[in-house]
Amino acid sequence: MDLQYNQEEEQFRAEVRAFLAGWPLRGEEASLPIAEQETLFRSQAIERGYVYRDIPREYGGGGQEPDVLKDHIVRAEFGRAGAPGSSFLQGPAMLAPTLMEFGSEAQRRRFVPPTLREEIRWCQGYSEPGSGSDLASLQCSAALEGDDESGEWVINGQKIWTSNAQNSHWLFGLFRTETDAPKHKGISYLLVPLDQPGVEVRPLKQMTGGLDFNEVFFDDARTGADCIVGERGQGWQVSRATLKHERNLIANPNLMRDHFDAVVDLARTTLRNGRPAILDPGIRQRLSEIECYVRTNETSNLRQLSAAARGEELKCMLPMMMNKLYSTDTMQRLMEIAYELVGADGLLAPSEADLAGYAKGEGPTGWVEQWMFSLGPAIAGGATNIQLNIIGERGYGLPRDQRPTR
Amino acid sequence: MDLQYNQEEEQFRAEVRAFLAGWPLRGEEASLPIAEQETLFRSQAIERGYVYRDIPREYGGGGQEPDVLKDHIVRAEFGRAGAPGSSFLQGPAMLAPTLMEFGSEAQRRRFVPPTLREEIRWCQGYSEPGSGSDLASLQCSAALEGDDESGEWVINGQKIWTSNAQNSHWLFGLFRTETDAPKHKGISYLLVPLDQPGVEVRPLKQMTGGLDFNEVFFDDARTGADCIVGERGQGWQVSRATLKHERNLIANPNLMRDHFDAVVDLARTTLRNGRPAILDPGIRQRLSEIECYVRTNETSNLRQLSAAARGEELKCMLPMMMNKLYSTDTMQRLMEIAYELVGADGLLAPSEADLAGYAKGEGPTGWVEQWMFSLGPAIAGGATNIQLNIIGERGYGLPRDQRPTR
Amino acid sequence: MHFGLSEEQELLQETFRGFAQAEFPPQRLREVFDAGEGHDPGLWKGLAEMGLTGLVVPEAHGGAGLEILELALCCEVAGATGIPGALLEHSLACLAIDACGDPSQRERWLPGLATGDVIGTLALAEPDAECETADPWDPDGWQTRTSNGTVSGFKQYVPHLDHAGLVVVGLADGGLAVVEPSESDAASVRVEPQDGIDRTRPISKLRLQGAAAQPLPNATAESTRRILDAGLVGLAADAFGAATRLIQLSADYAKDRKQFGQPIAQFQAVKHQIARMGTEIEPTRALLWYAAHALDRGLEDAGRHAAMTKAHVTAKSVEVARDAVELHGGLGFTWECDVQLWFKRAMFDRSFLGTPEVHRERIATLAGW
Amino acid sequence: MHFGLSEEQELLQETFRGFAQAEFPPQRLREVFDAGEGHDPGLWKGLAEMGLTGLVVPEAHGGAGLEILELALCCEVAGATGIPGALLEHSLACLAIDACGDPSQRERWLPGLATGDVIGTLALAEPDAECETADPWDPDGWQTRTSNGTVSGFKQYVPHLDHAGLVVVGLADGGLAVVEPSESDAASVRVEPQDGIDRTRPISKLRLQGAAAQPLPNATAESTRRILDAGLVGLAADAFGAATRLIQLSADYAKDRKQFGQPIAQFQAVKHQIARMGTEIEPTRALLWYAAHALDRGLEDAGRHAAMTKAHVTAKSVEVARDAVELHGGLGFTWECDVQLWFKRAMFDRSFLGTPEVHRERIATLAGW
Repeated sequence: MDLQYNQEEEQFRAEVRAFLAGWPLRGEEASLPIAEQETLFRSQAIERGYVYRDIPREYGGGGQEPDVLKDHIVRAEFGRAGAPGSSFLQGPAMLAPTLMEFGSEAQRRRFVPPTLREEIRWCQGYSEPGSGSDLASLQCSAALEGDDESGEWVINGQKIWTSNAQNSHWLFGLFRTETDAPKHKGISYLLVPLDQPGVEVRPLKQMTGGLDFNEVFFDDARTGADCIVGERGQGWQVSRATLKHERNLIANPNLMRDHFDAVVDLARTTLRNGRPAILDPGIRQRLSEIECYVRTNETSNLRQLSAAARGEELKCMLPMMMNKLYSTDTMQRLMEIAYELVGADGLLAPSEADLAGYAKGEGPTGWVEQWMFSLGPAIAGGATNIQLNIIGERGYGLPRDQRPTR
Repeated sequence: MDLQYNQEEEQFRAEVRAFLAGWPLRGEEASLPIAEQETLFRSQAIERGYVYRDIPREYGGGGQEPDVLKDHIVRAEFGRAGAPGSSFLQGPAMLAPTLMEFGSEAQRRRFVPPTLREEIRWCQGYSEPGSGSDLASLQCSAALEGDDESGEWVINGQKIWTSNAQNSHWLFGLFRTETDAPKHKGISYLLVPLDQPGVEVRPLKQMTGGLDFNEVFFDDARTGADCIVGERGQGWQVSRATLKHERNLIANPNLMRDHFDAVVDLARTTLRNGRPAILDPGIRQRLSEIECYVRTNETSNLRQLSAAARGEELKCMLPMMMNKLYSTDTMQRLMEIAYELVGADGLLAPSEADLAGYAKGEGPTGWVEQWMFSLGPAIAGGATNIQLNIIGERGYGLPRDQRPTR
Repeated sequence: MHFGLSEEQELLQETFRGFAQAEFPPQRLREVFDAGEGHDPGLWKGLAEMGLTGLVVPEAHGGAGLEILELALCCEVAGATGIPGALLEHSLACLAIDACGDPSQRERWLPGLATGDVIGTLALAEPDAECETADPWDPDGWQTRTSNGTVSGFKQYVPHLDHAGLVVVGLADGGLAVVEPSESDAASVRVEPQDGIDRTRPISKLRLQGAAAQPLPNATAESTRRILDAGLVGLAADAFGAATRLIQLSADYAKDRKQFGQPIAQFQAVKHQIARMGTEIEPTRALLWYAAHALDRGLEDAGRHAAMTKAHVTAKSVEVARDAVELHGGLGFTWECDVQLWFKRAMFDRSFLGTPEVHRERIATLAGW
Repeated sequence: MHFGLSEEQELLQETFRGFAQAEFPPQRLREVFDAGEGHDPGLWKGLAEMGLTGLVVPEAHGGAGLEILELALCCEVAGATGIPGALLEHSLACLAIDACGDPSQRERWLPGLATGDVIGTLALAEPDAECETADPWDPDGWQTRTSNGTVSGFKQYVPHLDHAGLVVVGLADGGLAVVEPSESDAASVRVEPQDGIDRTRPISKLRLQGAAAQPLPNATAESTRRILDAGLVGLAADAFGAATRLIQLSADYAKDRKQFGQPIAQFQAVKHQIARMGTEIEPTRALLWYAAHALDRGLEDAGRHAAMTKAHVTAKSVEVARDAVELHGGLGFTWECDVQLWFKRAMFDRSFLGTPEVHRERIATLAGW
């Protein structure tokens, strides 16, 4: 155990901090629209090798050797400064690493640079109405017309839960291309432009009132024969790599800490039996227990990061499998307290402001929204029961479910 | 809704109370050993028709028309007076009703009267080491030597979890008699005398230190060919009737109320953060919630009783299925608080006194014992998962588990 | 002794359920929900024709002369069918006037309420009460006062105010007064809509500044407490109905939805979750009946039982609602899925007239703990 | 930055685990458990030969000079293998003498403790403390006092007293004194065995009436708090080890036990329960490491982390233990089944040095809530 960073790492951190002194922008640049300011600053950060660090320069990345700890330092320092670093958008965060691992040279050159510059925005098309936890049963089809080089995929069917589809140019996702193959082997990973007559995007309103998701309908939609990532029928394996990135996003420990601190503040300012709720012994017991979960999540993530930096992930496979369940359970426990503390204002619906983005709850209706939304992660990205199966089967070697078909 | 008893019922209650003025016994009778006093008083109560009410007089019972409400009044009044009424022993409580329903005339005459007088004491032999929740897979065998009238069953195998076997004269239970039949159809319900060379009873110590259960080993043990209840291969159906009685015992709401009141007293006399725990807002919240469970259990039992009295059990099949799960869950929640309140004394083992009978926890070690023991009912008489299957399948029409063999 | 419903009571539920299902299918419910009006004239007329608007009004004043148990049974049906409307609030207003009004007041208002021509509601909770109670429905915190036939005060979470012709207002001493809003007194009776969670039961703030009002002379802190307690039982019954519907929706979905080549109900995790939802809810039916009956008969423990029933059934219903969303997967999280209609109904029932936490503390206090 | 164990630390665990498994199979454990002695001379000798009795004793005094992290790692192995003995209490006594004794005291006691020739323990908790704390390990409640080289007071829950040659006794001001019980002072040092829940860790009451004692001159309330905090982390590590063993026992049993023609692990309810048990425990390994490291480096939040780790890991371990009993069915409820050995180990770890409830309140207070 050595929680001190070594000299090289501290040196690196100092450099990053010096660079971040340039954010927010000053002078003329400060009068640009905020989106342009972010693009400008991020391109400088890429240039310095801080952002998209692992992606080579010829594809628009930082061109650095992989280094988990430096990644961590950059994330921490950019977070502290509120500066635009590596984007959490699905293009840069999920598709770009996938193309770097599985894409052809032509695909990388064509798509990765504009994706990192956010000139092409992406959404993810995995789930279908009939295929949720059993994703491999998906039916949205793509048939190749013409040959492998100049032909086109013709796409029919429907995707659902596509975040940001209304703001995206392209969709990456899974399509059934081999109708005779066993279900996992008939799937290919395709890139599909959304701005075409055969594609319709419909927003899907959540019960909170928010509009984070969409349905996407394909009716003889088309994409180039060269827009397949990996081989035909290999889409399942390709997508597993992408999902890994998504799971890591969900388990972000800093977000949980921010929420925890905010609930403690709520308990300070809310009365219970005539005293601040933070003085109520029952609330104190529960908040203490939840902070133990929060702190466990933080330290376990740090442990996994450290293991990854040394190539020793095998030493912490069990806690890695548990990250998502652990963090979603903890968030739900936390939000139960927030919803209780809000009291009678639980009668109020979330406001427009509460629904914008991933804002933390501010005011009672924000907490109501957060409490409702805390159900979402337990459903998304692999439902709780699927997570429990994975932990039981891969973690503890228990047998797989009996199923009528396999 | 009418929670008043009608005139006839109140009249009946008054008669019962007048009779109960005779307990405890007075004069010379008061100097008899307590067991003899109980036997004496109970025989008078049977004579009056208060105890074993439904069983005809020629079989040693009270010889009354079935009347759920009068049963309830008798139970309540005998309970209030601490007088010996219908026994909870397995012979009178489970075997006698089973024989009245399924036994031959000869069996009833031979066994029911001495069972009610507790001259024959019984234990129950259902579970086997390899057959717990899957009871129908039991292997303990009985083979008929000779003919149906003068022959004998020869028994080999093992039973487990037989309460009171060390104090019993006979065992009633399930044995595999039809080796070629499907598993549920190969079982018969036999009565077996324990005082014979082929039977060995070994006490089974619980983790609490208590000795409530036994193993019973059969090595060419024997019982008469006429000691089968019902037909060969019908044991499964016969046993379901007996189990119904057992489930009702487990869900006794009065016992739960007594425990609840005792935990409230414990909270009054235990300090927490320098004040009586009963004043701790967190403890108050939890006790209030648990009392809602306790009160739900009480009112739901009263509803079921009332429906049964009118022959309208069909109106409350769902809550009837849920009784056992509801009460075991509630007891576990309650005992969690007791264990918490005991604090550092949780380091102490249950004493001999704590382990004697079904005593309520008195003193800290009694609560530790109760807390450990509250796991027992969740395991016994059909484990929680079995209960959930029954509720899901029979209560909500959900499909049965996939199983490799059926 | 009979712990159960009479044939008439069972028939009342069946009739109401049959009406609601026939006249108000989920599609109509959805329309009202999306519009956020919370009132459907045709539905209200139907309730009036069945006698439900006058359910608890004495027969002498044109009502059915029934009790809180029957009200709770109807609330259960309303919760299960999800119908919008002021049935509970209206009935509580009737109970208040009947219990606390003088003969002329009863004669004046009850017949119109009984026929449903006038819709009644209650304005009780106050914002920013000066006393340090966390429960805005606790009369000890109310500041609203009457003076010379007028009332002044600030109320919030007032349901169905847009359509109510009669408002029972809670006063500082726990008394009650009646305000009949009309267009002419827009200055003294100001309504500010709040964005409520359950769009079938819209809520508003109500600012009274010298509004014409008639105090109910027999209203005391104790009689007001009894009206509130009847409301607690009604909300619990509504939540019970909502929860049973959510369980049924979940069971139906689990039988229908296939993943990995079989209905998801076949997976033990799903089957057991539904069984647990049912087990939390079904047995509480008896708790509800008892609580309503105890109020009707004025049993000693009636107030504590009302608190127990409200705290327990509404809290468990919200837990069941969350489970129902999770069982429906992503679909359950959408506006389109019917689960949200009952989810939000359960949320309203949980928070209105005091949260489970407030009532659990009251349960403890009333037990002398 | 390295959040993880060094190769030496991993080797320490492996070596200890290998020794414990080989020299102390479950059958030997069962013998010690049934005898209720809690001490096995051969095992203790083996620990001494591996250097574990002197783990935290400085090298200058014949020890290994290691820290609380290494102590916690060894406690984890002890918990997982279930071995009896005073390893933790003995090590805490070493820490106390090293931190609070003067040079001659260190020189006098530490070598014998390091070799294991003398077994050390601690007498801290007092019964019926006059102050109204519910935590008998809170030094504010202690009444034991020294006078002219003697000590008088009444202690309880003193582990392994029968075999201890040196007892570190907590004093009224949070200070510490050393008592060396011998047969000659039976009148001033009276031992009353208590019937402890974990028969591998027997406990006693200790009545001191003018017993010969040497105060540790550098002991203060703060230094005593640090010894207690090390104990909290050691107990949490022991409970973590016990829980991992209980999860493994449950998984093995579920794979082996057949009902309805298949291993019960095939049923989702069983599989998911085991997965949940694991998920409550496995991630806390990092919390444990951090808490031990924070004590070793004297980090500002070390005390609060010790409380968090003790409260959380021991509470979750007892929950896991209950699940393990349930998963084993009736068998799990028997004395014969090995589950009870670790169940009771988890119970001891939960209650000794303060329950989770006590430490959760402390977590809140230390955060300034």
